[in-house]
Amino acid sequence: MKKKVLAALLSVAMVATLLSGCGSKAEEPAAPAETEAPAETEAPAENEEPAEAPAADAGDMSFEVVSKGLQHAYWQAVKKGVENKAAELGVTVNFVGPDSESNIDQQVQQLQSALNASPTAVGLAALDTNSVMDLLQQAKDSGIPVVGFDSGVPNAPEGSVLANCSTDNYAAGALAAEKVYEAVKDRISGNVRIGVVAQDATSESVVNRGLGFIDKFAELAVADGHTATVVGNDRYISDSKCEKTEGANVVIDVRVPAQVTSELSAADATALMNEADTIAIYGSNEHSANGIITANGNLNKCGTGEGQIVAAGFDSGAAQLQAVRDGVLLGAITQAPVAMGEILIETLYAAATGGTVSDTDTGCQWYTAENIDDPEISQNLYE
Amino acid sequence: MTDKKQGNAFTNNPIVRAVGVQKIVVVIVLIALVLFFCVKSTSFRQYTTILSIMDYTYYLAFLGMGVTFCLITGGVDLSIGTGMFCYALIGGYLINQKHAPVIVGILVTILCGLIMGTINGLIVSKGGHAPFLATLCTMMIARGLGSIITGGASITWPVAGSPNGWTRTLFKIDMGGTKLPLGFLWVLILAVVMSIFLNKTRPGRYIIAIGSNKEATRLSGINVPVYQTLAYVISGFFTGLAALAYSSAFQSMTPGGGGGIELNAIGGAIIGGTSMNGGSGTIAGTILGVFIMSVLQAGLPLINIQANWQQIIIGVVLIVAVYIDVLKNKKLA
Amino acid sequence: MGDVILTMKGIDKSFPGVHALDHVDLEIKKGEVHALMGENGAGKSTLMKVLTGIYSKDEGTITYEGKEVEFSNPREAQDAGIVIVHQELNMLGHLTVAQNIFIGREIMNGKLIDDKRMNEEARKLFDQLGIDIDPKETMSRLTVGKQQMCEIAKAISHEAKVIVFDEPSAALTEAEIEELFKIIRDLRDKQLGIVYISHRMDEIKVITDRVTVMRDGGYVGTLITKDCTKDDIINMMVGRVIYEDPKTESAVAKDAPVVLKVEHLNAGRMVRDVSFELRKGEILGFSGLMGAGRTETARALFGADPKESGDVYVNGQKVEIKTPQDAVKCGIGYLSEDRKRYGIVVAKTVAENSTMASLENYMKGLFIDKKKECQVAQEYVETLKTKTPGVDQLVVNLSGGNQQKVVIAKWLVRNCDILIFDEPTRGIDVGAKSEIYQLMNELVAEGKSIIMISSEMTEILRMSDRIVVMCEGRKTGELDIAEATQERIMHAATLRD
Amino acid sequence: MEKIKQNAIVKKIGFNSLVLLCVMILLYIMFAVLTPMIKTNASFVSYARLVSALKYAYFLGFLSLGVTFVIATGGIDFSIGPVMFCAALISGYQLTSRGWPLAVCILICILVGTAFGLFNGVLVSYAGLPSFITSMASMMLAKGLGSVFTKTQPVSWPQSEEPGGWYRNLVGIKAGGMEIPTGLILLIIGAIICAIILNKTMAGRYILCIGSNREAVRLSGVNTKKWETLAYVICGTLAGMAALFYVGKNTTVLPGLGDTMNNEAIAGCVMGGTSMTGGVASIGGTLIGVLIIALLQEGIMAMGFQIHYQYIITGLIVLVVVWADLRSRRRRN
Repeated sequence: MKKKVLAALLSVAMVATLLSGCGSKAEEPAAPAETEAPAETEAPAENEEPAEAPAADAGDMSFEVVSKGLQHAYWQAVKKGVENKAAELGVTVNFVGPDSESNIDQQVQQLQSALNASPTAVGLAALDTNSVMDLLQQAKDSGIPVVGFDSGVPNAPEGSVLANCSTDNYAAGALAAEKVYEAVKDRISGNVRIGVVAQDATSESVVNRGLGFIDKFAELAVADGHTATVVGNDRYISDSKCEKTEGANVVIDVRVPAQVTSELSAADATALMNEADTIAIYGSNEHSANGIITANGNLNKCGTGEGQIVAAGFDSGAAQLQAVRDGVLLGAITQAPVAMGEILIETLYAAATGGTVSDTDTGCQWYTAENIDDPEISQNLYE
Repeated sequence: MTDKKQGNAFTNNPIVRAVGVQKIVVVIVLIALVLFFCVKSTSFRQYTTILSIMDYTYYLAFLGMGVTFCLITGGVDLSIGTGMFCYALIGGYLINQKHAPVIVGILVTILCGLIMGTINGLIVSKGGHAPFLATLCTMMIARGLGSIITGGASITWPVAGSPNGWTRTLFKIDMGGTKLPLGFLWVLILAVVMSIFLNKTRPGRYIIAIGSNKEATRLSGINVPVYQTLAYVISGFFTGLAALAYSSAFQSMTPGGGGGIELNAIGGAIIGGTSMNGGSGTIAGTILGVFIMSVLQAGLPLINIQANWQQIIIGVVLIVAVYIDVLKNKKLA
Repeated sequence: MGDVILTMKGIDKSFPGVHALDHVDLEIKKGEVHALMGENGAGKSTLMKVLTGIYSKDEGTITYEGKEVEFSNPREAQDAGIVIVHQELNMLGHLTVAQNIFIGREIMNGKLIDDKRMNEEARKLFDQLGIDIDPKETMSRLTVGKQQMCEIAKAISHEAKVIVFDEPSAALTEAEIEELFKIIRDLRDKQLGIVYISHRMDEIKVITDRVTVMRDGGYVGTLITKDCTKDDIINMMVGRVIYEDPKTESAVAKDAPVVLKVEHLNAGRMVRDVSFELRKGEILGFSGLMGAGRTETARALFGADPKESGDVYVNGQKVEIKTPQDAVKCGIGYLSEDRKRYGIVVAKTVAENSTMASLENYMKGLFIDKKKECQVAQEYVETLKTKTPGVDQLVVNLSGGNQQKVVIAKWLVRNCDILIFDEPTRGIDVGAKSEIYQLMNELVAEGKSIIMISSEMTEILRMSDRIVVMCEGRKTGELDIAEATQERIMHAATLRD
Repeated sequence: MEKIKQNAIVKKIGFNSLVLLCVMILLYIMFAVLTPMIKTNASFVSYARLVSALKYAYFLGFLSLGVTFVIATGGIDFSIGPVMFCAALISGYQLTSRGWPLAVCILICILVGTAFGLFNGVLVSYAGLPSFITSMASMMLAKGLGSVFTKTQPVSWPQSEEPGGWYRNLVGIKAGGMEIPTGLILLIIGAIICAIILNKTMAGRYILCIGSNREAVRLSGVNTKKWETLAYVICGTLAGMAALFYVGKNTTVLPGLGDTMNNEAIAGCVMGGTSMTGGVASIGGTLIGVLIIALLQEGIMAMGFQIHYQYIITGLIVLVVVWADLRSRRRRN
């Protein structure tokens, strides 16, 4: 029995040491100016110069930023933008995100916890607006300003979200569709298949990037006198606005793997590229684009030449940049994550200091092997 | 009692007995499966299909080989799926973020596997924990560790063509436009080595003995905890290798991912005739079983089976395989 | 017969509650086969376990090849040349014969195991022994007899100087025993010391040179085999003072109704065509040596193990007993020989164990009526005189005798009319024993019927009204208590095909 | 020490539970002290934080209570998390897409859980499959079925003001700015009912006894298979109920998820003194164990850490607790 008591106490001690242990090496910019020797890893630049004279009360300001995750290079870039700006303004920011873009419950818990910390303001990229409805109301009631980012917080209760520094995922998907359509429109004769690899059918931003592509592509095809339909994943079929025609000659085939692991998205990309009538394929985020690149590693079918499959990606990351340079991918869409992070903090700061805030669209760009090194583009690319 | 143990003419055939009935059945199922996919899908009939099957085979085969040793001792290692991701993340993090030489990244990846395997082994053999519980805990630990070290970011090992991208050619080499699944060679070599290890060396022999009758093994003067631990160390080592195979075949590893992959590997081993009760199992069987899993994984999307159905199919395959194992053991008893 | 190779002197060993060995002596010479005899529980196996280091001794000395030794594990004993061929086979079923023989000391070829040479060596061993076993065969596919031969081959391959055979013939066929004897004689001619533990009187006469008899953990004496008769040995084995007078005649009326009738029961190798009847108010003793198939018969009858064929009639009605549930419904209760594994749930209380088989009678709607449960448990604690601080005491804290009473209470609470007592007093001290006996007598007086399986001759003779004797799965005798003697029972118990 | 243990009140509550309660309070104090030290401007002590920790404990609590029954029989159920998700998806889909009445959907939700429990129970007790691998396979089935049923779409249960939003009152009722934690009341009621089932009914008695000594129970003429199956059915049913509290808190459920919940639910149960070897279970302990886990999560978040730390800590705690259990058991024998 004594052993049990001991064990119980041991667990507490363990938790304590673990937490204090991680406390010291945590990379959260708890108070960048004061921390004597933070483990400088990610962004050495930000700590080198002391922040320029911060506003009088900036040091007391703390922002909670709840993102959709941290896995993708995209989110890492947003985080970088947030941290840069925070250091510049001298405010405290706590940047958190769930384990994956499917873990709604974790995000709810994180947002709840963020509100409980009574921060000056909260930045939120909601995985699912429905699930945070009550919490937004709570934020409103307790007077904590909320600013949406990334896909923002659509349909939020009136007055709870002050502004959105968002990027229009649907429009970004549509841009990809335009570019891909441009490249393949002359090859659309008889039955053709357009493949779409999506990471999941659940996260709002991924779904919108997919739907934007599907709808735009179908629209363009129909405008040119073709007929179009969507097959594959049920969610994309039911949510796309495309007029589905029986026996259409342009088939948009959407595949979604069971889990967010690389080998499964590669399997779906392989299946799509193996279809004899596939002329184009689109991966709607870094993860899916990587799946296409992996599949092409075996199949060697991607390119712009005769009989090859035109491939397009989304976001960046080392593998994708390489693939764009090599011509495996025709191009990819990039949003402006670093800028988004910076603008988010600016907006939060403005909201906290009583300034006026307004919606911002941080936009998106199409990049190819030609313009990949343009400074305008490359500032938004990251490995 | 003796009569029951004598099979029919088929099972008593010396060749059949040397190879094992189950393996022959698995080969037949495998061939049937391949034929089925070939008939149902034109794209399955291409050379490139072999390449993508191989991509799944590499890491599953490594995981399967490792976990076979645990299964043979009568245990199991549930940490392999999550562990594989965790080690690959740590290795990749060193290469990408810390600019360590690739070789260091590789060694660290394998080392992580070895360390985790040793921890598993010690918890099971010295701590006396039930293997599934012990490895469930280390699975949780591996899951958290991978995320913490990379700060939650996913990691891509150097891509093919980049200066450090040579790791990728370890498994797939470009020979004048045709890609050759070089990794299969490593799988084969390791399978042969591990077969010899299992059947022809003392540690291998003792691992089988422990699974067959732990007490009798102890009474034969064999240091049971050492060899029991060794089984988990081997599993950890192969998980490290699987991490390399995975990261070179696919692009990115997400922190916290990899859960569920262990079921494919364990399922492969059981299909290949390794018993959940310990004492029996072969590397060749595991490789065959893993092939069934990887052919399913590559083939199901090609015949337009959506992902959610794939999970159900693999779940059912798993239950059937385990049930056959249970029936087999009942017959032996 | 040559020099003395092994001497055990004044060996004493106690387990909690049991004085297992009481200053036992044993002396083995080179080139002799030395029988070690005694009833079940006389301490033969314990003595051998002390010799090979599985148990440590409390007192006494072991002298081996002129030096005093103390082995701390079987491996050390093996290395020194003392090997035991176990009663329960220590085999690794998944490995081959040769792999089993050489486990722990494989023949190596560099870093690899040289299975080919191991097979050859094993083959040589078998040739030497004159047995035909394929060294490459998987162990679990061999018959029990062949497995035994492998154990012997393994022992010999250790370059043993002393080999202990612990009931080697129990599972063997006639032909296999012949083979075994041939081997043993060969070994004797090679000047090995052999200890042969067996119950079979005929074998002892055939194969051994000397006999040491043990009784109740004590040393009785050593005889030269050829100078004594079978009866001499039996007398030494059973010759203890019988504390209570044996029952002289059956207490059951001749016309008492038959409550249980078993016809042609078959269940595996250990239960072959067993038929018997049990009358109301009768204690039917089941006697026999270890491995006679008594427990197996009881378990098959009770539905605990599947049976192949046979009819069971309870109170004249034919019943189908496939599971213990069926048996309990028919009013049969079974008290296992292994209480801890099959009888009680040690982590539960006396009350909970008492109502285990009849919980449905102690419900108040959906809930267990704990008050009623405790009441009935208390009632039986009092009638059975169970020593426990209270009915909420965990059974694990009770002594063996009191645990047994809890199991009895379980079946009495269920109100079973037919009770099977399997070794009811095993591991129970003397005082508690007589209480259990008294209890059994009270039970039959109340009109219950009891089947009592016992390996203790005194117990059988003291309690039974009628005795069924079994040997190797068959019923080899049925004696009324009036005509039963220890000798007659022992004769029936060693009556082989 | 002995004196405390013999105290009548202590005995009634259970010494273990008391120790756990102390651990919980210690943990709370620790977080209260550490939070402001690690994160500036942060505090841990507030009603809001308490409520948010509790909300996490509701669904986890029901899962944990359920799995306590299975662990009491000496088995394990790794499918509870995905089953909870599957139940929420199927019933939520009926509620939102088909417009079925709420009451019917709540019933469906619970019945889906029951069905999975029955499936697991039959496979484990009647077919004799090992529980951990069976439940892992049915975990895959649950994930797959949930996705298939909803066509991989997320299901958002109604908001409180919408029709059919009444179920949210199960978690909490807003009354004048304060939130009444109805969930806590229901969880406690659930725990009391579970405690009654476990300790006062025939089912509970036999479930515990099976875990302690299955063979002895069988030889007492008890239908062990039936009761063992019932343990899984209870577990599944409670997982179905947990689903209601999950959606009550999180509104939206995604297909193909839920395996992380398993580990935490099992951890809560093991921490509460339920022995992995079966036979010993404490509902009160489970309840406190779950609260500790919820507290831990809230604390980690309050200090501004990523969620990953929780995995590692939970894994370590389970190892230590099980180790202590094994030690004390060994000592007793």
